[in-house]
Amino acid sequence: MTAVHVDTVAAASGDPDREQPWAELGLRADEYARIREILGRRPTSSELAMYSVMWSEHCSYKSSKVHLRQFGEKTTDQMREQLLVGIGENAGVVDIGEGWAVTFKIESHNHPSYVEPYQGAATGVGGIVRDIMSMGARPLAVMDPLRFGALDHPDTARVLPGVVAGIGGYGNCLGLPNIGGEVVFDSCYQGNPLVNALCVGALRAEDIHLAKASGTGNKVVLFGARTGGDGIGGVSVLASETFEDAGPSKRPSVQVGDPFAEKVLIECSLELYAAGVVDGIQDLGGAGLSCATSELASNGDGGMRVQLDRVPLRDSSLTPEEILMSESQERMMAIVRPEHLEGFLAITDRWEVEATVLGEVTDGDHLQVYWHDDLVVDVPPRSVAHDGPVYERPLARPGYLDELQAHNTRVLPRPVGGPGLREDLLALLGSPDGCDLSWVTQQYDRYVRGNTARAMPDDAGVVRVDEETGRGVALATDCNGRFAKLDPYAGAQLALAEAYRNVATTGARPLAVSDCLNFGSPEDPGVMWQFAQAVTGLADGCQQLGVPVTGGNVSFYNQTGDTAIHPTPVVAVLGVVDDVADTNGSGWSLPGQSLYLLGRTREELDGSAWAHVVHAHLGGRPPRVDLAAEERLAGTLLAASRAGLVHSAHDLSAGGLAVALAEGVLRHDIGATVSLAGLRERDGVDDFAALFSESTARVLVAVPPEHAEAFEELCAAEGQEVLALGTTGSEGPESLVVEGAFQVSAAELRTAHSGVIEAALAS
Amino acid sequence: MGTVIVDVMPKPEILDPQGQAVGHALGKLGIDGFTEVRQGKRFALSVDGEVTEEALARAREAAERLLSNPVIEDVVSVRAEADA
Amino acid sequence: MGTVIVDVMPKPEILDPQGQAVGHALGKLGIDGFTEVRQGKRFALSVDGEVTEEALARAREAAERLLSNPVIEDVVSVRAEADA
Amino acid sequence: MRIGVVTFPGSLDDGDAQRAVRLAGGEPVPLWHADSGDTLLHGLDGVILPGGFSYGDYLRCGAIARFSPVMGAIIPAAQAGLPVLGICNGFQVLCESHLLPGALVRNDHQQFLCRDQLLRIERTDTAWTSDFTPGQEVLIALKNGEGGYVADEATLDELEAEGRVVARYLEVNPNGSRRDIAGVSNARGNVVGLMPHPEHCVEAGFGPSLDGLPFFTSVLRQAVLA
Ligand SMILES: Nc1ncnc2c1ncn2[C@@H]1O[C@H](COP(=O)(O)OP(=O)(O)O)[C@@H](O)[C@H]1O
Ligand SMILES: [Mg+2]
Repeated sequence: MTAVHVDTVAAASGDPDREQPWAELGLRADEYARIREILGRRPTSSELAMYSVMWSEHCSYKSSKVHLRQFGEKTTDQMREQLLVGIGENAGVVDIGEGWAVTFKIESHNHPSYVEPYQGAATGVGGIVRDIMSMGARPLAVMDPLRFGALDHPDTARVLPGVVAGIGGYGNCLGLPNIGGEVVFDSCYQGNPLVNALCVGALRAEDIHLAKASGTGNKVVLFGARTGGDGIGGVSVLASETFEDAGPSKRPSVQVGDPFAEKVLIECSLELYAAGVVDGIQDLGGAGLSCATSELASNGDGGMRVQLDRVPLRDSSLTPEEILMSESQERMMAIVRPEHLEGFLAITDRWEVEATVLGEVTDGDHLQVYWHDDLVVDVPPRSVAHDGPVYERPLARPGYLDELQAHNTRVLPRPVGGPGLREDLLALLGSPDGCDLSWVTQQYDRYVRGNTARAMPDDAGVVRVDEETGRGVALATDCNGRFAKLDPYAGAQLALAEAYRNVATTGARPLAVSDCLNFGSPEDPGVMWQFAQAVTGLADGCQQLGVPVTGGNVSFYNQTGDTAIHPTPVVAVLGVVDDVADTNGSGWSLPGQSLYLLGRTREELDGSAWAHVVHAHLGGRPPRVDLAAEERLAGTLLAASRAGLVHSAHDLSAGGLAVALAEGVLRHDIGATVSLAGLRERDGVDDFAALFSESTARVLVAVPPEHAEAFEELCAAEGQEVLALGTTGSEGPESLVVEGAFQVSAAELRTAHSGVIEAALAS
Repeated sequence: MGTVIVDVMPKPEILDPQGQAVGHALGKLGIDGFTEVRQGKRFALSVDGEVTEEALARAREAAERLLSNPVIEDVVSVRAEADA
Repeated sequence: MGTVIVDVMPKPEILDPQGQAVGHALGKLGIDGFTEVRQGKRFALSVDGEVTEEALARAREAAERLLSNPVIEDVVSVRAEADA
Repeated sequence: MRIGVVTFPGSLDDGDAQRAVRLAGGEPVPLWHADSGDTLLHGLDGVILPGGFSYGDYLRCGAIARFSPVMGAIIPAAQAGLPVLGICNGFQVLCESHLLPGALVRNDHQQFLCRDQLLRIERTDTAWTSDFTPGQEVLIALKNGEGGYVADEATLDELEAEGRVVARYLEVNPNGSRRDIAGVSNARGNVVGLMPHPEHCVEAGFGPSLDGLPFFTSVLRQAVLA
């Protein structure tokens, strides 16, 4: 390889009219024209590589930006009080008190997980963990909201086991407990499974690190794994252009993760932070060095000069363009003062992590990249990292929506009598979305680090942050894509409400939100309308609940042909707990507890699990959103938990009261006897609606009998609707008894509930 | 009894963290001189009687469909085991 | 550039759950006729230049000390790779 | 009472093991994989090789860690009678080091498995199990991908005959271990390998039980007696 083939800034100026493959790289004609305008010349092929990847939908948020702005605009000063770092950094940071801060974020790795389930999911976990590390935090735990096609589809048997093994394989090896997630099956995800991953980390508030390159003369250090040709498929057109005679060498079609390298990188980075030798830090994720260098420089106050030929390579045939775009995993970039460099390198040596000084921060205002003696990139970094194109894509309410909303569940035959209700409950418990998920969750280590107070199948994961005081956080992620399909504005708020409620059931105080917005193509006005609706719904909802969105991720193009997935705005809520050892589990572990239902039940079956499982029906309007009721409910749960009145608490969601009761029985094999009479009378619903309606803002609480009176008084004082349903425990073999309707043994519930995924995969 | 041997290796362009770790460990043991180590899989498929052309064909099918993941691995060879 | 190939297989008397699982899966795919499947490891150790006797000796040492665990595995062969 | 806890690159449960030692009343002493030398283990009453994925568990679990400098010091000390407990990955390292017989292979069902596992403590005259009563049943967190204990029949018979099976799985064999073996010891009883994780069962509110604590109090009591 000789320098002759490298396209330099000088060459670009001398050869302004050379044809460039901008279209093959995914740029539009006007975008290419703008690049030429910014530079006052044609871009070099390295510059073209950088702009094309950084201006992609994935990196630039060009279609979503105009909508996402609402998250910032609707964050009030009061909401901002506990926000140490907001949207715009690698992850948001929230103050949880006593000097502690937590950072959390959720991201998607959907498409790679379809192509190669194990490695796609594994590297998805790796990427989000690096985002959390790059804030200066120690990663504490991960979660994994997953969506697959139909459980009985042959391709699900390929994707599901690989994804689960990949998440476990990477997360377990990193030593991060997995504390929750979601598993949803729906044929709308058949060709577009959703693999979202969340990571939460903790740090002392004063230790926050930012992705910022300042201080002329400070060193730019790349550390971690070597750079290979991973994830540069598209840029090979540049390579072939550069090497007219020799075709490009073969580039990997998938990225392979090395969790061991990442674990070492975590410990090494934490030691670097503790030693005070890191001024700025950025993880290398999508767009690799292009992203890290341009973002660091753009966020700083000067320029940056980088010597690209110093990048340690796994594959020596890589071209400068490819090195700039490589998405090789397990790499970080730090800004280090010259006087700290020796200390920095001593620590990376100790961990046997390769570290290379690539260049330094300059007093100029350009990002300059050299390949040996040749200048191959000379750009204003902001123009690459932050001032990309912004589109207001056309929106249109989909034409099918009126008909879909009109086609509600009133037409569906309902179960008749006790036996019918019983049968439908068993059907729900044995359905792919309602069944026992241990086949998935037992592949994840939930114990590592010894700080997990709650994990699957509790409503929220809870981890200790401070070993002295027990202070910690609770986290839940949720989304019901069927609701979002029926009404994306309400659907996003329902996802928020459910995650918020799940956090509240543990006794935690909800504090902040991250989201992963999974949608079809933004070029489809119907999808874009769904997206705009969902973002607005979420932003409005967060404002009403007083929980700021701290960051998140957008995944577009989840569609096969013209058919998009259900809009799937996955919402993660984080709450704080004073002492995690005192949190509520979701099932009762003692007989004789008084069972209460908090909240009001309306007849709301449209989009419900019942309609989906029993009738394969989707239509109508989702349950009413009542955020004021959610807030009151969370306040009640917090007060009752603090007063020590709660034995267990379980949120009502898919499958309504029937499924919540059954899950409560199954948790510790202790029965329950309940009466629906009070519910029928107060809320005017029949037994069927009482059991299967999915009205929001409801929680099933078990209260020690000696606290029953105090609990009722507390609810009254909070203005919280409360209804005594019955008691836990029953004579003889443990059973769920719904008086006057049916009885079902825990054993029969378990038979329906367990082994469903195993059986489907084995067939 | 005959045996068909199927060799599967990670594609050359794909990261092989396992092989890398082995390479490092060899260096630390003082066994050096190897510029790269890659680790793959070796399958021994037994058949009753001789290894026939037909058994080889079935092994080739097994190698493509199950024993290798074409996205990240290559089937390096499928052959009857030489008598030891 | 030369390559030394080291093949390691589980000892015949040791349970090989991976090989067993592969055997089952083949049956389900309708690829039958294999009486047993065993899964081992194949290492490719690269050297600069030709594979010398000395490189083979080093590979043999690597195979015994690190690449195999004599409690459960046998080193089946250590040899220069035949040119493809 | 000072108990060393080794950190290899890729160790994960080193912090948990240190916490368990502390909660049992001892003083945990961190040991780094690259450290070596005669004085390294001076003043230590025992050493724990914790769970995790040392060196990524590439090649074979524990195979690379076995050659680390710290093991160069631990192997002779264990042979000379220093109490050593290997948990999960640590058990694998002890087998690879030939301080314990047998080996650990991939779970028979091919998956990583995390569950609350019932065990029976079979041998209570080891350095790490003397605070249990013989036959005691305990609930311990289990999490492994390669936890299948294998050895040839002669070795298994010998282990049984000499009473060196320390713990056995009850109700469910979670990984295909021969004869339901969850842990074994050397003849002398100072070296114990255990696949389940007692260090996750030492604190109320975290983990499935408090049944793990006696493993750590046992060694501390031994040290007092010695
Ligand atoms: N759906 C969203 N909601 C809120 N913030 C978002 C969303 N999507 C992206 N962001 C924010 O935009 C910024 C850029 O996102 P991203 O490119 O994913 O960051 P990174 O490069 O670290 O992966 C981040 O601060 C992220 O939190
Ligand atoms: Mg980032």
